[in-house]
Parts: sequence; C-alpha cells; structure tokens
Amino acid sequence: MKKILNNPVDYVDEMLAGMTAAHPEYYRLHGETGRVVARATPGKPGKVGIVTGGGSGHLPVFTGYVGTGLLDACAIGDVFASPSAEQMADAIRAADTGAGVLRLYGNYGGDIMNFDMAGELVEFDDIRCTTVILADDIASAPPAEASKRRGVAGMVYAFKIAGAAAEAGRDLDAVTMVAQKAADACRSIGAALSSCTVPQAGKPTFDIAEDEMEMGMGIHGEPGVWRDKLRTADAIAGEMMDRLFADHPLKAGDRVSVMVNSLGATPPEELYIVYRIVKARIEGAGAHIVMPLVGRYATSMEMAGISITLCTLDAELEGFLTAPCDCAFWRV
Amino acid sequence: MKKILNNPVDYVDEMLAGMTAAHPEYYRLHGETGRVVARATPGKPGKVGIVTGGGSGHLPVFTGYVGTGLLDACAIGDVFASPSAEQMADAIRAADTGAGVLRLYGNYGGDIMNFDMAGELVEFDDIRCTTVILADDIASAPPAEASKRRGVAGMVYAFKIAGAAAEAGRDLDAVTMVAQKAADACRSIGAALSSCTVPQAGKPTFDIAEDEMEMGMGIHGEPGVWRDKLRTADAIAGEMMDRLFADHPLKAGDRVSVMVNSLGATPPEELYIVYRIVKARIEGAGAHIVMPLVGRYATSMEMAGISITLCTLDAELEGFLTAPCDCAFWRV
Amino acid sequence: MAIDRAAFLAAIDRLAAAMERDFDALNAADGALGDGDLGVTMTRGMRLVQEGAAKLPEDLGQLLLACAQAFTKSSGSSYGTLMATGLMAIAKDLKGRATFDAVEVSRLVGLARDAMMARGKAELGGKTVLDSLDAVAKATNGLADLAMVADAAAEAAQSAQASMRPLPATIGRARIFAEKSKGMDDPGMLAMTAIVAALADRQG
Amino acid sequence: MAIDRAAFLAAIDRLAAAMERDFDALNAADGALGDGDLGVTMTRGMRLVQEGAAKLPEDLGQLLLACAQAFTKSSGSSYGTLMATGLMAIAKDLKGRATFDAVEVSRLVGLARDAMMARGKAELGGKTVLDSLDAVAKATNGLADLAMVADAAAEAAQSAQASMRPLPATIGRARIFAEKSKGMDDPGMLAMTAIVAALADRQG
Ligand SMILES: Nc1ncnc2c1ncn2[C@@H]1O[C@H](COP(=O)(O)OP(=O)(O)O)[C@@H](O)[C@H]1O
Ligand SMILES: Nc1ncnc2c1ncn2[C@@H]1O[C@H](COP(=O)(O)OP(=O)(O)O)[C@@H](O)[C@H]1O
Ligand SMILES: [Mg+2]
Ligand SMILES: [Mg+2]
Ligand SMILES: [Mg+2]
Ligand SMILES: [Mg+2]
Repeated sequence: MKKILNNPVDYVDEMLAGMTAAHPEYYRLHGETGRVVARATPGKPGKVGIVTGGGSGHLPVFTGYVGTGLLDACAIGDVFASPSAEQMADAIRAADTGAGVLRLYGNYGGDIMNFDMAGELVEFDDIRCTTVILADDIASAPPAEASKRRGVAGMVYAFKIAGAAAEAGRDLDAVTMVAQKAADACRSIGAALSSCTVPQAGKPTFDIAEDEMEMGMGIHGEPGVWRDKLRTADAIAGEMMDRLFADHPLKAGDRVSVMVNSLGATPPEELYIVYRIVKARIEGAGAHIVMPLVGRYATSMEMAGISITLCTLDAELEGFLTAPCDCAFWRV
Repeated sequence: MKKILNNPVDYVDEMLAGMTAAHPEYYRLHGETGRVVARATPGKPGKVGIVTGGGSGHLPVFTGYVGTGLLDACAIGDVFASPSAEQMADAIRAADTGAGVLRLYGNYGGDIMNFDMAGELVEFDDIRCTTVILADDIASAPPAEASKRRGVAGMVYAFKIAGAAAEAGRDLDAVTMVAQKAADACRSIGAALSSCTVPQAGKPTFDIAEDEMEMGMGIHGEPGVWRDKLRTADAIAGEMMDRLFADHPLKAGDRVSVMVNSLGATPPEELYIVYRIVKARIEGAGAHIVMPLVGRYATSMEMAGISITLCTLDAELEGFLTAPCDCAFWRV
Repeated sequence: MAIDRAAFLAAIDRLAAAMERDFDALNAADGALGDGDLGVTMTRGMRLVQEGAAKLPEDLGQLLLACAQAFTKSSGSSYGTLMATGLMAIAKDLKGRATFDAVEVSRLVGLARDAMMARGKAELGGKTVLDSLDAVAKATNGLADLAMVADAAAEAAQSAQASMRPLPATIGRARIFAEKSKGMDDPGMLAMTAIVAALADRQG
Repeated sequence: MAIDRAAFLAAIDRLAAAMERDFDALNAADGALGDGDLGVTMTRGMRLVQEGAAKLPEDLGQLLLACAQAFTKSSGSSYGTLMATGLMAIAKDLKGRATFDAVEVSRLVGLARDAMMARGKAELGGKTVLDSLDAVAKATNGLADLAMVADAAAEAAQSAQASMRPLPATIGRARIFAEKSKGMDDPGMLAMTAIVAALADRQG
C-alpha cells in the first residue's frame, strides 16, 4: 500500500489534527466526537448555516470547503464511511446561528439515513433544517432514475453557490431553493485509471490492469459503464462530453461552468490536455464557459483518473458562483 | 502507463495549450517557440523581471508560478528536460521592462548552460541579467559540496520572496540579493514511494517494490540515501526532520516557514498526518512557524511521496513571503 | 412470565457475546457486497450498550432509548442507524413501563420494522433486514408463550434469510453488485438471524 | 587543399547520415546513464542544419554560426548546447574567411574545447566530450595533410573513448551513476567519436 500513514485506525483523526493545526485561521474541531470541523470564525448571527457530511478520503471534499462563502460545518466519517447521526447533529448545531441550517450532501444511503436522524435529534434544539441532495453522477443511473444517481464533484458547485447565497443574507428557504437549483444544474461523469486503497482495508478497492481504464466508475470504486484498454486523452474527453451532452444538451448561448477534476494522482498537466477538448466541445455547442475549474476539487485519495462536471448557469447561479469565497483549498 | 495523454511528443504543447486556455487571465504564450509562458498582463515598466525555466512535469513548478508577486515569464522544456537557450532568451525578453532580469532556477547542468547562453544572446538586446540558483536538496550532496545540490521545492519560496521584492519596486541588485538570501535559507528533503512515467519514455523512471520507499530520492528519480521497507508516517517525517535539522539546526526563537509538499499522487490527507510531526518538531526546537504550506507545490506528475522544506526567515524575508501574490495555483 | 430489566440485561450479555463471536463472519459477508464493516458496527454498538448496562433504568422506554443512542454514537453505518431507529420506535411505545409480555413481541417488532422502513426508504421484499423483521413479526403474531415466541422468531429469521438468498440485492451498497449477490446472504439479514437467535437462546 | 563551403556541405551530409544511423545507439547509451535523448538531440540538430544547407553563406564564420543556432534552436539538452558553444567559438575565429587549411584543425578544435569547458564548467579528464576534443586537438597538432589530419582525429577520438571507459562519470546526469558508469562509454564521447569519424570519412 503506497500510503504514508500510521495505524490505519487513526488515519482520519490524525488527518484532522494536522489539518486544523496547519490552518487554524480556517478550521476548528467542534464537539466531543472530534469528527466535526467548523469555521474558525462562525458566520455572523442571522446567516443561514450550511452543513455537509460524508466519508473521508475526498479532500478538499468535504471538510476542506468549510470557509467563508462556503460551508459552516462538516461531519466527517472514516474513509468512505458515513459519519454518525450524532456527529451530524453536532455539525448542525455548530452551523446554526438561529436562521436554520441547510443539509447539503451527496446521495448515499447511509448519509441520508444519518442526516435524517440528525435532523430529528436537533429538533429538540429547535433548529430548523432543510435538505438538498446532490445526485450528479450520470453514469450511476439512467435519466429515468436520476434520483438514484450518486453525488460527486457537482457538490463543489452546490457548496459554492449555496454558500454565497447564505453569505448574501438569503433566508433558509431561499438558500435551499438556490442550492437545489445548483444541484439540478450539475452533471458529472468520471473515468478511473487506477484504484485507491482504503487504509483500514489495506489493499486496493479494485483491481485494474496496467493498460486498462473504466469509464463511469464511482469515486469509491463503484462499477462504471465499461472497462477496456486505456484510450487517448482526446478520446476519453470526447466520450465523456458526448455522455454529458446526451444527458443534458447545451443550447447555443448557454452559460456554463465546467470542472475538469483530478481524482487524485492524475496531474494538472493531464487535466489541461483534457481541457482543450472540453473547451472546444462546449464552445462548439455555442455555449459560453464561465470560470472553468481545472484541478483537484473532489478526489479519492491516490486514485488516478478524472471527472468532468458541467454546471449550467442562470444569472443568479452565475452571480453566486463568481462571488468571493475563502478556504484553505479554494479562494475566489 | 496510467496517464491521460495523446501522442507523448505533444504532451507539453497540449498541456500549455490547455493551461493558457483555462487561465487566460493569468497566462499567455510568448514568442515563436511556443514554450515561453508570460504574465497575461506584464509587470509595470521599471519593475525588475524574474524568469525561471526547466523541464515540464512539475506543476505548479515552473510555469504555474508566473503571476503577480511571483514570476514574469518562464521557459519550459519537455518533461524533465531543459528548455533551449533560445527559449530562455525569449523568456528573458518577455520579462524585461527595462529594469533588468533575474534568472531564478534550479541547480541542473543543462539549465545552467542554457541560461548562461541565453544571457549572452540577450546581451545584444542590452538586457542586464543576474542569476540565483536554488540548491536546496540536502540529500543530493553533503554540506561540504552544498553547491552541487539539486534545486527542488525551495524554489517556490525563492519565487515568492523575490517576486514580492520585485513587485515592491526593489532594483535588480536588491531583488537578486533577496532572492539569494531566500535560496540560502531553504533546505529540502524528499521521500518517494512510487515512480512517475516520462511520457516519451513510456515506462516508469525507476522500479520500486510495492512495500518499499526511498529516502532522499530526487524529483526526477535521482537515487536517494536509502531504500527500504515503507515506514510509518511518523517515522518518515521524523527522519526527514532529523536530517533537515542536522544540516541546518533551528535555534530557539527562529521564525521559519515549512512546506509539506506532495510529489503528486500522495493526497492532502497524508500530508496533514505528516504535518503533525513536522509542527511538533519545529516547535519542539523552540522555533515559530510562519505561513505553513501543506499541499502540492512542486511535483513529479503522478509520483507518490512527499518533500519537506524549511525556510528560515528574517524580518525582510517574512515580509516578502507574506506579501500578496496571485497565480492560478496559489494566492496569498 | 413478563420481560423486565433483568431479562434485558441478560439478553444484552448474550447478544454482545454473539456479536463478538460473529465479528469476522459479519465483516466478511459485508465485505463481499459492501464495505465490510458490519461486524465492526455491531460489536462497537453492543460494547457501548454493555458498558452502560449497570446504569440502565427500570423504565424499558428509557432503557431502550439508551441502547439506541449507543448505536447512533458508535456508528455511522446503515445498520447501526437502522438498529437505533428500530430500538427508538420500541422505546417510544414502552415509555413508562417496567415490563412487557411475550404476546407483545410481534407488535413491537412490527413497530421497529415500520420505523426502519421509513428511515431507509426501502420496501419489503428487497432482501434486507426489513424482511427478517417482517418474518419475525408475522411468525410471532398471536403467540403468548415466551418459549414459543422465541423459537418462532429464531426460526422465522433463519428461513427468511434462506428464502431471500437466491434474490439480487436491491438496497444499499450491495445494490451495485446485484448480479453477484444472487445466492449470497444479505449481510444485514445474516446479522439479524444471529441477533434473534442470541435473544431467543434460553441456555444463554 | 583547403576546406571551403563545398567541403562543409559534403561533411554536413555525411554527419547528418551518421547521426540518423546512430540514433538508437546514442539514445540507448544516454538512456543507460541519463535521459536517453542524445540521439534525438543530434538528429534534430543535424536535420535543421541540413534544411538550411542550401542557404549557407560562403563566409565560414557565418556558416558555422548558422549551424550553431540550429542546435540552440532544436535542443535544450547539454550536448546540443555544448555543440552550439563549440561551433560558435570556431565561427568567431573564422569570421570573414571562405577557407581554412588542415593545419588549422588542431587550433580550431582547441578553441571549441576551451569554449565548451567554460560553458560547462567542467575540467579535462572528467570522462566527457571535452576529453574527445582534447585528444583530437593534440593528435592533429602540427599535421598539415588533410588525410593525415582526418585519420589522426578519428583515431584519437576512438582511443580517448576507450581509455576513459573504465573511469566513473563525474559530470552531468551520469554523475549520479558514477559506479554503474565504470566500464561504460560516456555517451557524449561515443557521439563525438561518431561525429569525427563521419567528418574524417573520405569514401562517405
Ligand atoms: N435503506 C435500507 N433499508 C433497509 N435496510 C438496509 C438499508 N440499507 C442497508 N440496509 C441493511 O443494512 C445492511 C448493510 O449494513 P451496513 O454494512 O451498515 O451498510 P453500510 O456499511 O453500507 O452503510 C444491508 O445488508 C441491509 O440488510
Ligand atoms: N558540464 C559538461 N561539460 C562537458 N561535457 C558535458 C557536460 N554535461 C554533459 N556533457 C557531455 O554531454 C553528454 C550528455 O549529453 P546530453 O544527453 O545532451 O545531456 P542531458 O540530456 O543530460 O542534458 C555527456 O555524456 C557528456 O559527454
Ligand atoms: Mg457495511
Ligand atoms: Mg459502512
Ligand atoms: Mg541526455
Ligand atoms: Mg536531455
């Protein structure tokens, strides 16, 4: 296992200890469980709170996006495992300034059950909660079953846009509406070249030959749409754009942001090679690219591969997307 | 080869095409060779120019650090290969606003010969050039032969500090002095867990067993000080700090910045696990940490591993290190 | 003879022991179709329950609420959350009572099943723990003798697991391995069979 | 008989052909101790020289300057830069002349050697191309007959390469493989032996 760690059981706690030690100006641990990260300086009273939660191993997702114009708090589980309902409840309490809290997270069964139960737990604290669930991975279910799709990198757009809306003073219902609009505007697809290793498992999540890739694979190694010989960058990017456009065609004049994201090991050099094609395809459809994001925004530790996310914007979404934000991993 | 590319021969040109297309607000290609990246908006007249150059495959090094408060231009070669003297001369011309140009780069024979020749070429343009060479990799030669050491991540500190001095209006000699002081203040060491693959070579630069690591290995796979079974994160970080302190002891009251850098594949989770130890050791020596940098600042594509860099600061260096800067990969 | 705090404490010890015994088996079953943590979830939860056992109150509602919280505290995995959900549903019903009768078991298990269905937004017949509980509720319906209830429950969980074995998984992480899962036990049903057997065991 | 533009054009064709022939051998030799691009460097450079050959001027200084620029343009690798440096040194000396004599070869090669030493900050005896040039300069010293100069030069490069073979590399990328390099040819010396042989070849 080509990983730098101590006892695998301590992976997440040691990660959080180092992260909060390196960036005390951004992050602090909240509550007894040690698995809730909150803003170093809480949002001003009356600001709607935004929380997320999920498994570790996806930095900057989830905890990295706690920051001004982004999230208020995050409950983080073991690698690829949901945090507990208690931890999520703590995150909701940390995020609440009296204006209610939006639960904004990915479409995974365990996370949903726990966030629902967390919501019931904080009812005793009279905290009003709403929910928006990301389901942007088009490879994980056909359009007819879009609600079954997993949430992946589209989350980053939702965090950014909802965070800006909350920072702008919108109330809970308004922030929730904007977040839902952002979630609905996102489509993603991934392609993996290699697996990552969950520390406590100690071996790669899946095997894949040296010359193979898998189109549509999920960020935890969930099976994709095909596995075959590795294609060229232009062929891979082309097919991913074909699939994204087939699911959600762009119209001439559309304004879209696009994210070309590394799953971890794939270097920026190769993201830029891919971006050439992505840009040509979007502009070829007559659409206009706003604030392209090329880098590591939602990863699976050392997994090699990429994901591409399209976020179709209206004036409101574009305004919030391009508004300022600040965390240790991202500044706009 | 787990890489996303087209014809390996086009790797760098396609990377540059995508990078400048994704970030036109930061980068533009300059000159005929297509291998010179310059600021989208040149420094104001009278500002000292700063250029660097070297092989591709190290993003954000080298081209990524072209930006306000950082570099003015960069000549970039094929992966791990020096750009040509002509290309470096073009970069110097792009960087010159009349106040002269500092050549700030790493200690590699090919780069030195070419930057020297480039300097002779631009003498015809009456551009005055100075040189500061980074040699911060303590594993690459003993203290007695410190001038033979390779330049690695310490470069990032030198770019940042010299860039701020130039932005502040210092003249060429002053910027050169500050850059040399920054270069002398940096000590780095790396540890690799896996190799990367140079596209045109098509196979990993070196072989290393699944359970092995190499302490002190260079960013191009240059042999290190030992190869053995993979150690724990705390043991690896501890030995790297031992070696850094042995080369350059910290005194109580020292102010230092530290960089915990991923060579590419190693995820931020693991950098933070390492940072716990790095912080404890520095503070244990009675020194104070200024602006710790934890992330991917100087890489070798998909190589797994880390490097740690210490930069001992005086008031002047700290002022320039913490001054604003802005490029697609880093904002202060 | 009615079930009271003492009976619960004894059952807790039996269940905790059973989960330690099945730790590897449950992890392995879950590992084949999911993330392999089912044994971890159950042992962590039951250890926490046991640690607090001495302080458990007479009020069975309060008692079961404490057991539920042990699971929400110790695990974020689906099964732990579902266990907590089911226990809480029974807790609400028994609030203020110090005992209950064997004849009530069917109704109480039904309450847990329904709360867990709501929590997990899944239906019966999906090859999940829900089918185990549904079988137990039906099999114990109308039975008033504790021994008969226990045997019927254990038998029902056992046979529900067997009858579902050929079907594909439709829920949770296992869903993406639907084909592979045919002929394999659902980890959650396997766990519930062991849980019911431990509770039903009178030799202890 | 003196060396003029025509002789140069013929030599360029012989050298270009030799480098195409040795492409793999030079890459392999450099690959064993460095980055394996020496064949690439030499073929790229000579192709560019050949493309411009028709337009090369009579003035041997200008002619050699153009050849030097072909190498600075086409490669950033050490050897290309060193070739350009050496050619430029000779170009400066021959500026304004249309011919030179065999007896001058030794001095001109010495000029190239010295300029390349200054450029690469390396010394003689380091198992580099410098040692090949030094041997050629010494062996041709005083010889006035072109055929004798050619044979002496080819012989000298050949034997310098052989005599250095047992020594460890001390310069460039090969330095870090000092131990491994013992008994192996220095890629740059190997290349220079081929270059000199091609230039010296009268059948070509
Ligand atoms: N939504 C659901 N509804 C009912 N039962 C479920 C649901 N999700 C999971 N289960 C049950 O839980 C078992 C898996 O539990 P667990 O290993 O804790 O899940 P995970 O680790 O994936 O969160 C399954 O075998 C199934 O019986
Ligand atoms: N500083 C130097 N001085 C003299 N010769 C050198 C120097 N560096 C390299 N060489 C010669 O160049 C050869 C390697 O050339 P090349 O493959 O172009 O180097 P690289 O690809 O590492 O830049 C060596 O075998 C040696 O003969
Ligand atoms: Mg599980
Ligand atoms: Mg789990
Ligand atoms: Mg070479
Ligand atoms: Mg080279």
